[in-house]
Amino acid sequence: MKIVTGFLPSSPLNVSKSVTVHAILMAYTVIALFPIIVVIINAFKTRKAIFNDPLGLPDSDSFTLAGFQEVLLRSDFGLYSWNSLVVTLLAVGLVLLLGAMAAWALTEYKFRGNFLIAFLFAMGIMIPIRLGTVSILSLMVELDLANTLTALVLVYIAQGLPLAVYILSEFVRTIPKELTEAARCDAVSEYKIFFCIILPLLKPAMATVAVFTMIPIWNDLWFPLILAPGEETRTITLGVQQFVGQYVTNWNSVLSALTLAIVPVLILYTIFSRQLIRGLTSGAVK
Amino acid sequence: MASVKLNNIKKRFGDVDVLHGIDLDIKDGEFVVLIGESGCGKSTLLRLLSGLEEITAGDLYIDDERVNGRSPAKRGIAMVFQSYALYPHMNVFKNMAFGLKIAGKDKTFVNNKVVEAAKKLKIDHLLERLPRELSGGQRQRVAIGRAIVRDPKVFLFDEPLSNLDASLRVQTRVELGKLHQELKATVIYVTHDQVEAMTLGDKIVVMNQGRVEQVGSPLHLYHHPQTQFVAGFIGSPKMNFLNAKISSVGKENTQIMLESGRVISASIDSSNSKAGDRVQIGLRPEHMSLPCKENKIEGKVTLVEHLGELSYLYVDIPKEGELVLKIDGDNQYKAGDQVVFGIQPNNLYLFDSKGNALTRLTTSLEAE
Amino acid sequence: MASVKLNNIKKRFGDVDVLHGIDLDIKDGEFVVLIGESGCGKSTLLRLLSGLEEITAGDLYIDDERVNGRSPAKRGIAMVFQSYALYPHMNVFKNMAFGLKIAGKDKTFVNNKVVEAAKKLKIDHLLERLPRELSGGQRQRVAIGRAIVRDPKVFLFDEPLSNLDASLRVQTRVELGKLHQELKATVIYVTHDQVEAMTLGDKIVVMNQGRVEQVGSPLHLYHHPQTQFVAGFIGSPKMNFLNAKISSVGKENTQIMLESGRVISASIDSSNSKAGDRVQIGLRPEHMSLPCKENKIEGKVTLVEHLGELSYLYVDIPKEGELVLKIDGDNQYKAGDQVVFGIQPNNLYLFDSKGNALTRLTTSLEAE
Amino acid sequence: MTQPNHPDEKKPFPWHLVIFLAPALLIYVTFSVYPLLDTLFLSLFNTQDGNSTFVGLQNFITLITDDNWSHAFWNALLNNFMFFAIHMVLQNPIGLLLAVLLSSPKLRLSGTYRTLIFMPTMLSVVIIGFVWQLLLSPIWGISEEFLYNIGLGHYFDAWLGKEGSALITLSFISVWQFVGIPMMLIYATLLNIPDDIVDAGTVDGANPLQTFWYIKLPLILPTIAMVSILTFVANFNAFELIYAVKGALAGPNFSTDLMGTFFYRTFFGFQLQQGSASMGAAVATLMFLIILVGVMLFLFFVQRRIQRFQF
Amino acid sequence: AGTLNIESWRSDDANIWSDVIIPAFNKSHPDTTVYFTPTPPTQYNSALQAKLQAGTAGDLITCRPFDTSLTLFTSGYLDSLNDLKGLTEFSDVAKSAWVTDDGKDQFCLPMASVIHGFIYNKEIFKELNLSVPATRDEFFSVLKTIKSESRYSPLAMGTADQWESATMGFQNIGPNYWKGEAGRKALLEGKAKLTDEAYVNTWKELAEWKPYLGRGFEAQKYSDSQNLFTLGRAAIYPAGSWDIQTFNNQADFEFGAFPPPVTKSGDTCYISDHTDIGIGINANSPNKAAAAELLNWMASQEFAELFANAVPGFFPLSNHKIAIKDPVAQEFISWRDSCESTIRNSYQILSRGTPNLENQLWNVSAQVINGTMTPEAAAQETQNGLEQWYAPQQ
Ligand SMILES: Nc1ncnc2c1ncn2[C@@H]1O[C@H](COP(=O)(O)OP(=O)(O)OP(=O)(O)O)[C@@H](O)[C@H]1O
Ligand SMILES: Nc1ncnc2c1ncn2[C@@H]1O[C@H](COP(=O)(O)OP(=O)(O)OP(=O)(O)O)[C@@H](O)[C@H]1O
Ligand SMILES: [Mg+2]
Ligand SMILES: [Mg+2]
Repeated sequence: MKIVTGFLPSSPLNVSKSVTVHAILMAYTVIALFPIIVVIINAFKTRKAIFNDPLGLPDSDSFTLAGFQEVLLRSDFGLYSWNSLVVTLLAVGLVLLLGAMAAWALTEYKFRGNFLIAFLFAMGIMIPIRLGTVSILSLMVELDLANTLTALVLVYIAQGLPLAVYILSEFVRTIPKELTEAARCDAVSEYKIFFCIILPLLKPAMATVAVFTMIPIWNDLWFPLILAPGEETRTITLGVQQFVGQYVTNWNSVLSALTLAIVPVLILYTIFSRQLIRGLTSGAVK
Repeated sequence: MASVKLNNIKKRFGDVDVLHGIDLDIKDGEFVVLIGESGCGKSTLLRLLSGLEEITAGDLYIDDERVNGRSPAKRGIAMVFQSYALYPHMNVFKNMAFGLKIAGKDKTFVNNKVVEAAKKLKIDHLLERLPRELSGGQRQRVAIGRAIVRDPKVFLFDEPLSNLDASLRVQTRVELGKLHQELKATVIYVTHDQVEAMTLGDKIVVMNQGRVEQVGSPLHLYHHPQTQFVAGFIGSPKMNFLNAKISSVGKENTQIMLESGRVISASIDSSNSKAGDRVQIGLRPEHMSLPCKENKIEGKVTLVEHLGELSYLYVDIPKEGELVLKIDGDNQYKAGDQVVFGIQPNNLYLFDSKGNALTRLTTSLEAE
Repeated sequence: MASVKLNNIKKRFGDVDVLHGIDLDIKDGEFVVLIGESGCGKSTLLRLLSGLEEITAGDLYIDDERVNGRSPAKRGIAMVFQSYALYPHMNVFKNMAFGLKIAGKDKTFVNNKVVEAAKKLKIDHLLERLPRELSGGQRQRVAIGRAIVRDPKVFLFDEPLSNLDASLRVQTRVELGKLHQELKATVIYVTHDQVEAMTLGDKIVVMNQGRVEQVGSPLHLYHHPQTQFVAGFIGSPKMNFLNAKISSVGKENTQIMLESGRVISASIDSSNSKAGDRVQIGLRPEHMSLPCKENKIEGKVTLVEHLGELSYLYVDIPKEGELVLKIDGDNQYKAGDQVVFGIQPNNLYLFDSKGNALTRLTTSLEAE
Repeated sequence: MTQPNHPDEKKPFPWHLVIFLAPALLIYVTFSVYPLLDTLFLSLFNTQDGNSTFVGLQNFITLITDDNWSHAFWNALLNNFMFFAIHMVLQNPIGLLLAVLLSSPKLRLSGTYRTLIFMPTMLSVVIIGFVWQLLLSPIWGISEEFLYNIGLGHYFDAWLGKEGSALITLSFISVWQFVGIPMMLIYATLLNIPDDIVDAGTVDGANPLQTFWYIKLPLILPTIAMVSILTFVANFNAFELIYAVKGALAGPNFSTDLMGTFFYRTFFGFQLQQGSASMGAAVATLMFLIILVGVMLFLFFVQRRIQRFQF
Repeated sequence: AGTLNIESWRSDDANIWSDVIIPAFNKSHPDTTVYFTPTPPTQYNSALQAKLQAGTAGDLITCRPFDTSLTLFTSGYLDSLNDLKGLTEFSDVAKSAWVTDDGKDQFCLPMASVIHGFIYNKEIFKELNLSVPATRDEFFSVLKTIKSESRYSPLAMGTADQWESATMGFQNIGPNYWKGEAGRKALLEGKAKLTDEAYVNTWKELAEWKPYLGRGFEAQKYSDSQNLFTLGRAAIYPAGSWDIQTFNNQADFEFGAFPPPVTKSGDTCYISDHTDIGIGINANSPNKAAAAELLNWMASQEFAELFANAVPGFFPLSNHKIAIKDPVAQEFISWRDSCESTIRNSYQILSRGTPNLENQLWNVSAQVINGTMTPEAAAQETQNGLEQWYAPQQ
């Protein structure tokens, strides 16, 4: 997208048009951010101030870090974040890798059962994996994986794969087949073709998949609760949820916890967001 | 370098026969151009040669070895695609080195090979660039470079110039010609640009709907097309065709009557035909001369295109149709002018109702 | 139909000046071709004319009315895009009818208009098809049809043929020429194909980096390029250039010394220069004759391209460089041959060190 | 495309196929397909009182005919349709509007807007639910004060607590959170429409509104269709937000009960109510069927009529 | 020896366990490591059930009273505690929430009960010159006075979470109508119906609360109510004794408590003294010996005193005499002497079937207060529900 105009477009018609566009977008941005900002502002205020002047900025009277202290002292926020990070990154990474491999195999090679497998993956987009919770749990117990982060990672991979395979397959189709043929003429093995040529080209699509896979994983409450509720394996969302339950009336702690939980996801998002639009516009999800 | 031999090669996709038995002998070091209309099977043939597509029937020999079932990697071929198919995430060096690296070649060896090829192609200053930072012509050269470094026995080119703009196409074509002289490689080259075919090919294979229509040197095809299809394909602007009837047959000279009743004579052997046979006359735009003696035809100019040193005259001949004339640029014709022009009997082409050419008398020059 | 007048038109994008003051007078019914290298601002100029882009400075008149701020719809122009820009979701009829429908025109009126235009363009049997079901040439005609139905005062074409393959390009070019004769519309046509420019334009505007380099009729530009840039742009293959020095000046004849020390004479007025000035000689490939009398040059053939009725000879001249010769097809030169050729003094071009042409003596034919 | 095979040389076993597919397939089948099938299978049994007996379709019959169950089931289904309808009416048009505005040519800061508007989509329902309860809480009074400031104070009510408005309010919150997804997808499609086509419309005399209506909209219709189907699937799987805000009882008086919460209560039980794995599985199976039928109907009636366009 | 994990829904108590109770236990049992791993109350049942089915639940299970835990026992997830010697410290009444219907098996050790009543802001009462109401009329006139002052909400309660309506409302004031245990038993035996006057009147009184609740009470959640009260914005809070602990932490004013008012002064008063928390041993625990040791310790005087004072408002159920230091908690427990105790009437047996009485009570009580259902309709609906599956009521 080229940005070419000077600061103000020259014709009055354009000015009023662009002012309107900005006004609407700005308004919606406020709507989108307002609640989040309220949370963050109030996280730095005393409990009384939160109630008496919810929209006010913290001033010298009302400013306090008590909430954050409480959160950081009373719960192992560092550990929770680490667990979440490990689970999310591992799961997203593997979803991307395995999803790309499967998508490649399903679109590049014709073999018996090709359609069936593709269909099986497609069904997964429709059914929430949560319906199978009890079986999953028993399975994890049998595999001796209960209360481990591995269990979470495995389930999240299973949960993320269908969409990843779908999006990546669409994208693999847009890669000119001459590229792979050129490589085959160059005597490149099928594995090297995938890892040296296809995988690097899938980057923008992977960013899209990464964002769409990451959101539900990072924010999931359910499986951490069922599969890994132990103190050692607790994820940040679960931690926050328990904190909310525990300090339900201690709003500045709760708000601090929420604020702390927002930060990492925003960081992850900014990492991927640049590629996201590229991925979207290059035809993966259309 | 290697010879290539195709023996009754066939290809079918599902229910559709795409190639109906192609026979072809390509000598070591020869530059063979495959030419034909879109969809006639040129790319398919190339893909069969490369091993990217399976041969349905027939035998393919490279250097007298039957290679039908062999994988692309083991055939000693290199292919340059119409779209170049450069790996977009690798820079020029890596693009060219990839095949060698994969083959486990030693690093300095790879380096030397790539740099040498890059120098030859004058792209050694671009080695660090990514494909998207290159112009069309540069990409094209990288694609060729990638093929060269592997020292293939046979080069396969699939319309390598069709994505370039006109002036770059001319320039790259010349470079390709020189490169071939230098490398002395066996080249099989697909195009549907007849100028490329004429200028580059030692031998041109004209294909038509999955069959080989004619094989021969460029000039041979120009002077002795076996069929009307080939005649129409070779030469630019296209040969003009007019409906006619043979009015008198002869071994050295044939009289032909046009639709309008005009009779013209041609140095063509029509001893196998008989008077009254329907034929098509072929007239090359460049063969019609305005100050004329024989075979006079008159008509009205509908459009003049001036190209500087030459002009195209579009002339409407009453009751016959429209002809294109290619004449000298030093003229002052304009639309609406009445013109009379003629054509020498030995410049005429004649095709019977099945599109087969009647034998032209050979002049000494065209002999080869 | 309408006249178009550009008065010192400028365009800047952000910090970049793209057009530096374009003056142009286009008469009613004239076919003007804008030609120039990629990125020189042709499309930008067209977009300014159409109103799609705002004019930074200067005045634009259509039919003597200043239209600078006017919206595209109200300028009475129609534009044909390089990509055709057909609405992919509308069939041919709807594509052509869209502008009229938006203008609130009566249904039967729209119908008649579209059918009439479609007949003229021979696409009346395609009206129900979607763009993607059309071939390149057909799409191109639909795009033109969409422009025609609106009875615009001025047609703007942005490289309308560049997406077609070679033979279709020739054919469509001819049709466009005829269409212009028929409609007598004012046409502004962008291309970077010089053959199109030469054959179609009543007037050619050669642009170079956002400036107009020269305006004139095709033949005038061919014979009297004002600059080396124009000379190199017009003519195919490109004019050959050799470095030289003026060895003696004259009003009717100039002696020039090449790098190798050879001296040749040219019918050029060099009275404004002095002996010893560095110049570039321009030699058109088609002007060099092999059986020669004057200005002999010898060299070695490095490559011959046979195109049937003519051949290109690539000749290496020791110490000078490589020249391209366009000679008759009836020849038997091959790479390695030694050749001697010459060029008539009145066929030479001369450019000073700034690239400006020295005045050539005019022959009667080139007068116009 | 086919990997060329070579009849003359022995065709090697396609190990690469196995290596590419097996890991994904293995994990997916083990941890998703199998548990889901296992659960759906359960719906044919009765697991009450600790031992399970095969009962055929009895659970489904109970679910649809028995007053105790059917009432809740139809209520949840109806609410779910309502929830979906509100998303279709609000989320997608708003997403469309934002996408169109974002894609206006030469818009400054469009990247910033895009990122910020997508923000709520990134956050967990725990956060979203909590925040909106605070904002809408009559006790905290932010919304009330806001409405007073724009002169609409007397319209304020405890929306989340009223039977008539709770579901609608929750739908709004959900729309607020997820509007980023249609926005992004439609925005990407809009970016893919070649400028030329829009320019051609402008030259043809179409004003921006007409350009949108006649040219852009038909071209993004396939994306809108895809977004609709994603919305449908997501809405019929929705659970978290209701659960976070209203609890599993989906009050007041089940007015916010969706298939998801209904399933949860049935499967896991709630407070003193015992969960029933088999009845829960039956609900899950019905959810699955509803989604499947919905998707099929959509593919059959809508998708078939929508063409994708190559530019 | 070994490690013990305790499953609990009491996330509020997490700090107390880790700071007070576990260290105390470790003094006498240094080589047993104990983790208190609570799940938020709303998810406790489902999460626990899933974990038990999969065998990943902790060694000790905190027991909800009656059927929820009974099902766990009959499904084999809980061990019988008949041999646990600590059980002797508890009365049969205390144990009644965690025995099988036939009385043969005890599966959880009683931990604590909670008492319902009202907590009031003493400063507001002083400011408005109010005295603590003993009868219903006094109660409503107090409410009326506060409302006319209009600076404070008279009652801090919302219906958004529903359970408050049933628990803090219906079960709080109800025993005075249905005469405690007598009424509860009658219902169980089918001698009384929910459509009886006693129940209808309970709901009628609840309906009368509506004008005295805060604006927007329909969207007011439990925590909102707590905040309203602790921030001094509401005068009276229908309470469970467990709230004392929160209020101690957060209210910066003095507060007191009074039992649910009676019809006229001198009437016997009835209170809900509900056996709320028990603790049992996971049948699949690998560490039952240590678990049993912990349970025995939890039956001790030491634990009772620690727990009662650490978590004021949870009253130990053991027979030990303990001193409760918190004045408000003392007030609550003192009602055990002045009034008749009973437990919540929907908990034993009556929530076994479908529809579930407890869930119905939540729903209808909230609706009655919201004004979307009449008391009569509420009575009819719950009675109908009960009649569908409960034989004695059919
Ligand atoms: N994989 C395939 N499956 C089915 N038919 C095919 C396949 N590949 C090519 N064809 C068909 O085979 C015929 C020849 O195609 P091919 O690509 O060889 O033509 P071409 O001569 O290269 O044309 P062009 O000049 O347009 O590149 C066409 O009719 C095409 O539709
Ligand atoms: N919207 C724009 N913003 C900034 N620069 C632009 C914009 N449009 C064109 N330019 C610049 O203006 C110059 C002229 O572009 P223009 O498209 O007019 O070239 P052109 O002559 O049409 O080239 P081509 O033959 O490749 O189509 C180029 O350098 C281009 O990069
Ligand atoms: Mg091809
Ligand atoms: Mg352009």
